[in-house]
Amino acid sequence: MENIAETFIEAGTLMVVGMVFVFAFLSLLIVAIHLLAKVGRYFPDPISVEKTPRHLPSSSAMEKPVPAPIVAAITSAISHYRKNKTTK
Amino acid sequence: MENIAETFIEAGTLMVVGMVFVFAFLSLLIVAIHLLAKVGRYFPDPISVEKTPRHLPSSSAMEKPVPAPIVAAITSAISHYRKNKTTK
Amino acid sequence: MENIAETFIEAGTLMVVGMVFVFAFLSLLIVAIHLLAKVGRYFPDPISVEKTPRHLPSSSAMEKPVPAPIVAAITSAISHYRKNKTTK
Amino acid sequence: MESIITLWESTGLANFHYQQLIMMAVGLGLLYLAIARKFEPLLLLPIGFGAILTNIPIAGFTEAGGLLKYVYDAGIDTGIFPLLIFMGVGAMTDFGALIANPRMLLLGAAAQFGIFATLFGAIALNLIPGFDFSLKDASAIAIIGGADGPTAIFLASKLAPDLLGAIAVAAYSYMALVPIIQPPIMKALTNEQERKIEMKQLRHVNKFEKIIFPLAVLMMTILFLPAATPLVGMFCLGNLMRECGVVDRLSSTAQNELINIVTIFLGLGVGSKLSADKFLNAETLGILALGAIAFSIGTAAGVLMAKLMSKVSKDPINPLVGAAGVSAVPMAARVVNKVGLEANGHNFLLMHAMGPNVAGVLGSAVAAGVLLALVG
Amino acid sequence: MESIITLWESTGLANFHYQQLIMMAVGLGLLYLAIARKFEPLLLLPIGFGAILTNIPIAGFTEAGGLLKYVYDAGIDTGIFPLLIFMGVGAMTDFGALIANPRMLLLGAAAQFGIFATLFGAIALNLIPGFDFSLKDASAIAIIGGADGPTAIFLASKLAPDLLGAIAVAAYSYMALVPIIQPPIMKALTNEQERKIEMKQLRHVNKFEKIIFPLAVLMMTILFLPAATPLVGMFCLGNLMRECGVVDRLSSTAQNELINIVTIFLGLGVGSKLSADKFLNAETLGILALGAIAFSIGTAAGVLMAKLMSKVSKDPINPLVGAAGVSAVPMAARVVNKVGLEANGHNFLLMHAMGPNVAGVLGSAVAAGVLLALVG
Amino acid sequence: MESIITLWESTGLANFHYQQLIMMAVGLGLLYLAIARKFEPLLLLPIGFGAILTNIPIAGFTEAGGLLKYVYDAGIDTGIFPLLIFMGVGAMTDFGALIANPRMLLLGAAAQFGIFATLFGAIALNLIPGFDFSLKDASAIAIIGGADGPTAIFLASKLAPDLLGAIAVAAYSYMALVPIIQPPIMKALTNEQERKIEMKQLRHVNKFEKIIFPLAVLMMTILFLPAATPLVGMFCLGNLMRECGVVDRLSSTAQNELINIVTIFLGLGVGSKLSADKFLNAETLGILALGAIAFSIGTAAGVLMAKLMSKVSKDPINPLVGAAGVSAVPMAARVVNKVGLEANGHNFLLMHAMGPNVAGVLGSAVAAGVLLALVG
Ligand code: NA
Ligand code: NA
Ligand code: NA
Repeated sequence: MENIAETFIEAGTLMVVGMVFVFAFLSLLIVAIHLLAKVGRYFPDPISVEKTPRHLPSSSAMEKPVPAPIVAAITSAISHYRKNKTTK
Repeated sequence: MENIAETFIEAGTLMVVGMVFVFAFLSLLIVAIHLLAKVGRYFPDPISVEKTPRHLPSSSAMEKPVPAPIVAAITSAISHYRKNKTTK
Repeated sequence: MENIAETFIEAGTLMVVGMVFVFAFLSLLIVAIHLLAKVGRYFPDPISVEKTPRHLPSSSAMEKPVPAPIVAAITSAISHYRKNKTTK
Repeated sequence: MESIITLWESTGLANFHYQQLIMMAVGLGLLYLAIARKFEPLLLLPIGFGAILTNIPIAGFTEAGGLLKYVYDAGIDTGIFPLLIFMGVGAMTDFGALIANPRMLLLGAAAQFGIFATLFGAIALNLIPGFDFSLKDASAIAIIGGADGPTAIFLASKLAPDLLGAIAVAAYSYMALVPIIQPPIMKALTNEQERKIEMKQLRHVNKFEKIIFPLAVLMMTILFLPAATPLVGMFCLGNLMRECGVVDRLSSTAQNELINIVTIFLGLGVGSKLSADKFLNAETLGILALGAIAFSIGTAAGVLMAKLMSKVSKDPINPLVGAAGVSAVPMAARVVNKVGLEANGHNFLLMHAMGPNVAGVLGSAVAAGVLLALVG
Repeated sequence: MESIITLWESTGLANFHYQQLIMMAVGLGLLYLAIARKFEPLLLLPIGFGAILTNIPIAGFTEAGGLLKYVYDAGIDTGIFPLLIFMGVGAMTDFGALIANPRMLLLGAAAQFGIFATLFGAIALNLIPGFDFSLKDASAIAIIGGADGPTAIFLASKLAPDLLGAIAVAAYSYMALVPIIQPPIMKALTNEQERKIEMKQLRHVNKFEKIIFPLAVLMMTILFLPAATPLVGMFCLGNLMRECGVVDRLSSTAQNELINIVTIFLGLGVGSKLSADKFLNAETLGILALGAIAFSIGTAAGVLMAKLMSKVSKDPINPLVGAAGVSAVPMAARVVNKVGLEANGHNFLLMHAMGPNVAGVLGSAVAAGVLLALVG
Repeated sequence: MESIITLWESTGLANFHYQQLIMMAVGLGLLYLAIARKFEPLLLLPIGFGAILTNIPIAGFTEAGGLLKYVYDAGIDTGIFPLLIFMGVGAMTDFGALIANPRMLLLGAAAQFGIFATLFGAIALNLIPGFDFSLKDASAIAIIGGADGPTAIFLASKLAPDLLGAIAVAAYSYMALVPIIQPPIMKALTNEQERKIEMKQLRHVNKFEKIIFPLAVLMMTILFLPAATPLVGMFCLGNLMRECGVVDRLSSTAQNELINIVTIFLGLGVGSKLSADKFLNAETLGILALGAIAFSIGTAAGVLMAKLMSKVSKDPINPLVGAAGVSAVPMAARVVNKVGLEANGHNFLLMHAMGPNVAGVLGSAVAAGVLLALVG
């Protein structure tokens, strides 16, 4: 039983040390993220070209013109599929 | 020549035993499939949402369930295209 | 220093032999490609079926009627793709 | 005649041990959970199938030259498969919600109490005759409370390979059971008023912040806990590939084809540990019981921490989001959302729960590192 | 000067043996068949290319540290590559037609007579001086009659690795030649009237049946023939992933990227066995001859079995579908369809032939298991 | 208390050597170049990340059982990863422009002077105390001038594994710097008039020619330089899969998923060679300096050769295209196009530069073969 008592103490120590460490680590990470946010303000996202049409009044998912490359992708997908249909 | 005769006998035995086994095995599988079909009646396919339009009067080729491989081909083509847009 | 002198000679020899070899090899390849071009004339590309409609006056990629199930496939593929964009 | 005897002696019928039959039933049970109940099917289906293959008499799948032995030795014993899964998961993870509201990390920390309390519990089980868990065993079992499959497999392969099968099965099963295990605990520890709390909309997070974040996490892990760097490092590599925007083809492969391939083999390899002699014993029952306790304690700790934070915070915090701290991404966050909606039909907590949810992944990786450093 | 001599001594010109030239011509021949004739190009192209690389003097592709040696040792000697191919093929296979009409399994059984008759034939060849096939060799050769590439490679790697190159080349070549080998035999054994027979439309098969089917096949294999479980098990895993509907991303990877990657390496690895000393001998000629015989006997046995069944069956059976029992999926089924259409322009036998076709895959896997159990 | 000490002793803080910090800074620097400057990000990102992981104290990524050691041993020490990359690059390469104008091969030959001159330079560096490059070392360093990453890694892994990290980093860095290194040299060696030269449109190239081309290249390499057949062979296999039209699914996998997977691991494996003891020394500085010289000499040699050819050719040749002979596909060709456009707004040299560009790939593979044959 001595042995078990010892292991209990070890397990208890592990529990305390482990939880303290996890909290300390993630708390430090909170600090780091706050710093990151401050630095981040000086590196704003580049203004994306894609977002412009969003503001057009009549836009809906259906009316968005399908980008030509997607049309090409679909075309090639279909021919690709036809080619592969006979493959084992 | 003795040796060959012996091997012949072995080969012949293998032929008989093998064919019998193959037939026995696959015959048992026939039985199993018949059983499966009987059990299967109690587990009908869930009524798929996609299939509902089939019953509409105007059904045409458009409503035929699209073969999975075509969907897969196109899906993968589109994502493939997007992946490759920036590719070396 | 002797040793270095020797290595220098080795390096110099490597340089000469290497460049001569590279030139000889690639020059031979030039000859081979010229031969290939001559032989290639007897194996013209098969006239592709897809190219025929190109010569028709009204044909454009858009006007070829897309089979209905494929249209359905594309629709479902795109919605499938959109669905999967956010999936784990 | 001789042939027929040889053939008979090479049938399964002539060689079955009843334990193998039981283990095959376990494998079929896992397949049932995966297919009919949709419990973590990506893992439980190959694990269940691997369990069946492993227990086939004579076939020798896990003996020298057997397929599953190759898979286990190459990918699990080395730790490569869970690390690649972690890279893929990193490439799938959006830390935006966490960066926008970093306090949520505390919830991810609190929920790890499930791990450390279970460690204590596993040692306590030794008081019952028939159990003899070493500290390494107990640590490997406790990590089930981290609710993170690859972390559990990685740690178990290092600390207690013999228990790996039971640990992995428990981890994935309870992850799948999150929608059943968590809600009662969440409701018991909160009142209707608390569950109705709506949270402030999250701020927009820069691409810059998202790129630096995985590097910052890695740097901190290097400074304070190198033992966790295999897990955290591969996770951050995946996340960096995702966010940096210049290697999209690598990121896409990491979160699709590569992770799919590895998942199949990881599952089969884990299944190869579900052999009768390693699974059919009291320890497995202990592990399953401890796993359920671990999940429950982790959930409770997260919710209680959220209640505490709610009291000292100026911005409102719905204590339900604490339950997402156990990780089990994204299931736990969805459960939070659902329970939140039950209390308040306009309260969409999903994005808010994603913060503690991914924090839980980091938290359990850190906890695994602590265990490796102190026990391994 | 010395450099030039060294360089000359390291050219191919200074080191060629004429046998290597012959083997390169064989490799080029395989490339020709693959590219110009479209004969099983997915396998014959990498095999042909591997054959060329293997026979390059000095380069050492198959010596210690050589690329092809790594490939062979890691993937073929271990059996991993053919098993993964089998998993992918399982994920591509729809057993619907077979489940709807299970009697077709008898055709898949009958066609395996090609295997066992050839085994006998291979032993008979020993009567000719210069041939000395052991029972293991004969078994590995006979499996060509199974018309299934991965099964042939798997069995050959276990029973007769030295013959693997010739066996794999024969198997894939004859599979590609199915449209030339089979029709004369089919026409010789049937009359116009029989070929015109139309068959009843197949019933609808449940998702439930499709999910349970691979598990049932696996269970039967476990009970009666564990030696076949590597092949059948991986095949059923692939099929289960396909049908269960909850792991579509794994199924898709198994039948696309994973099988493609493995196919490249499998082909190269098989090609590495096409070295002069192992290929340029009488045994190879014997193997090629025996392979052709195996295919022919298998086809004939399938057709005759179908004729027999047609007589005792109340539903009509077109005896042509018996030819599909050799497997060679889906080529043999297409050949059946074509020959059927020649006799009756309205007779579409494709779906009916898919039943015996996939039954042939199971049949040859079972036959391989029997050989492994009795000879291996 | 003891636990806390153990924990402290297992932190990075307690175990850092300052050289490891420097190497991590190098790794971060590579990440910066990859992400912010888009310098060959597909390789430099995993290399940089690998460098960081490698230098983490205690974590043991490159020790027995460490992830990066497995990766390096399995893929780089064996040469498998660079060869697979080469197969993928072959599947991405269109030789049409070169077949249409085969004289461009001479430019690809001339640019290899960068390699051999640098070999001489590396030996010359031995005159400076602190440098002691063997002929093998010098050869491995010189191949940087080939401007081809996989070739450099393959050769370095065979001739000078200890220098592999520095060589790979130099190769990819200078490949990324092509738009900065090349234009001044190109402009210094040509006059405005020459840069304005427009070239004749390229003829159409048959599918037949494109299919036979990789086989012809392979055959010549077999005859004259078997030592180069691993590189050239895998490259030609990829190209044949691309052009033959019958194995599109293999070709697609080779140039997408497979190359992506291998790229991640190749980068990590190369990064594992960026450990302090192998990188932080005078030799690395020497390698970086020699690499820059190699690129410059290669560029100059290409341009001068093009000027020479322009004089003896009846069809006009713009000497700028000679710069593309160093390979660095397709960056060098784009640089040529850009510099050409600056001189003549209607002069699109891109397609004309693709000929020497892909010729440069063959040229450096041949040069690598010569070095392997004579020095290896
Ligand atoms: Na967790
Ligand atoms: Na078969
Ligand atoms: Na080059």
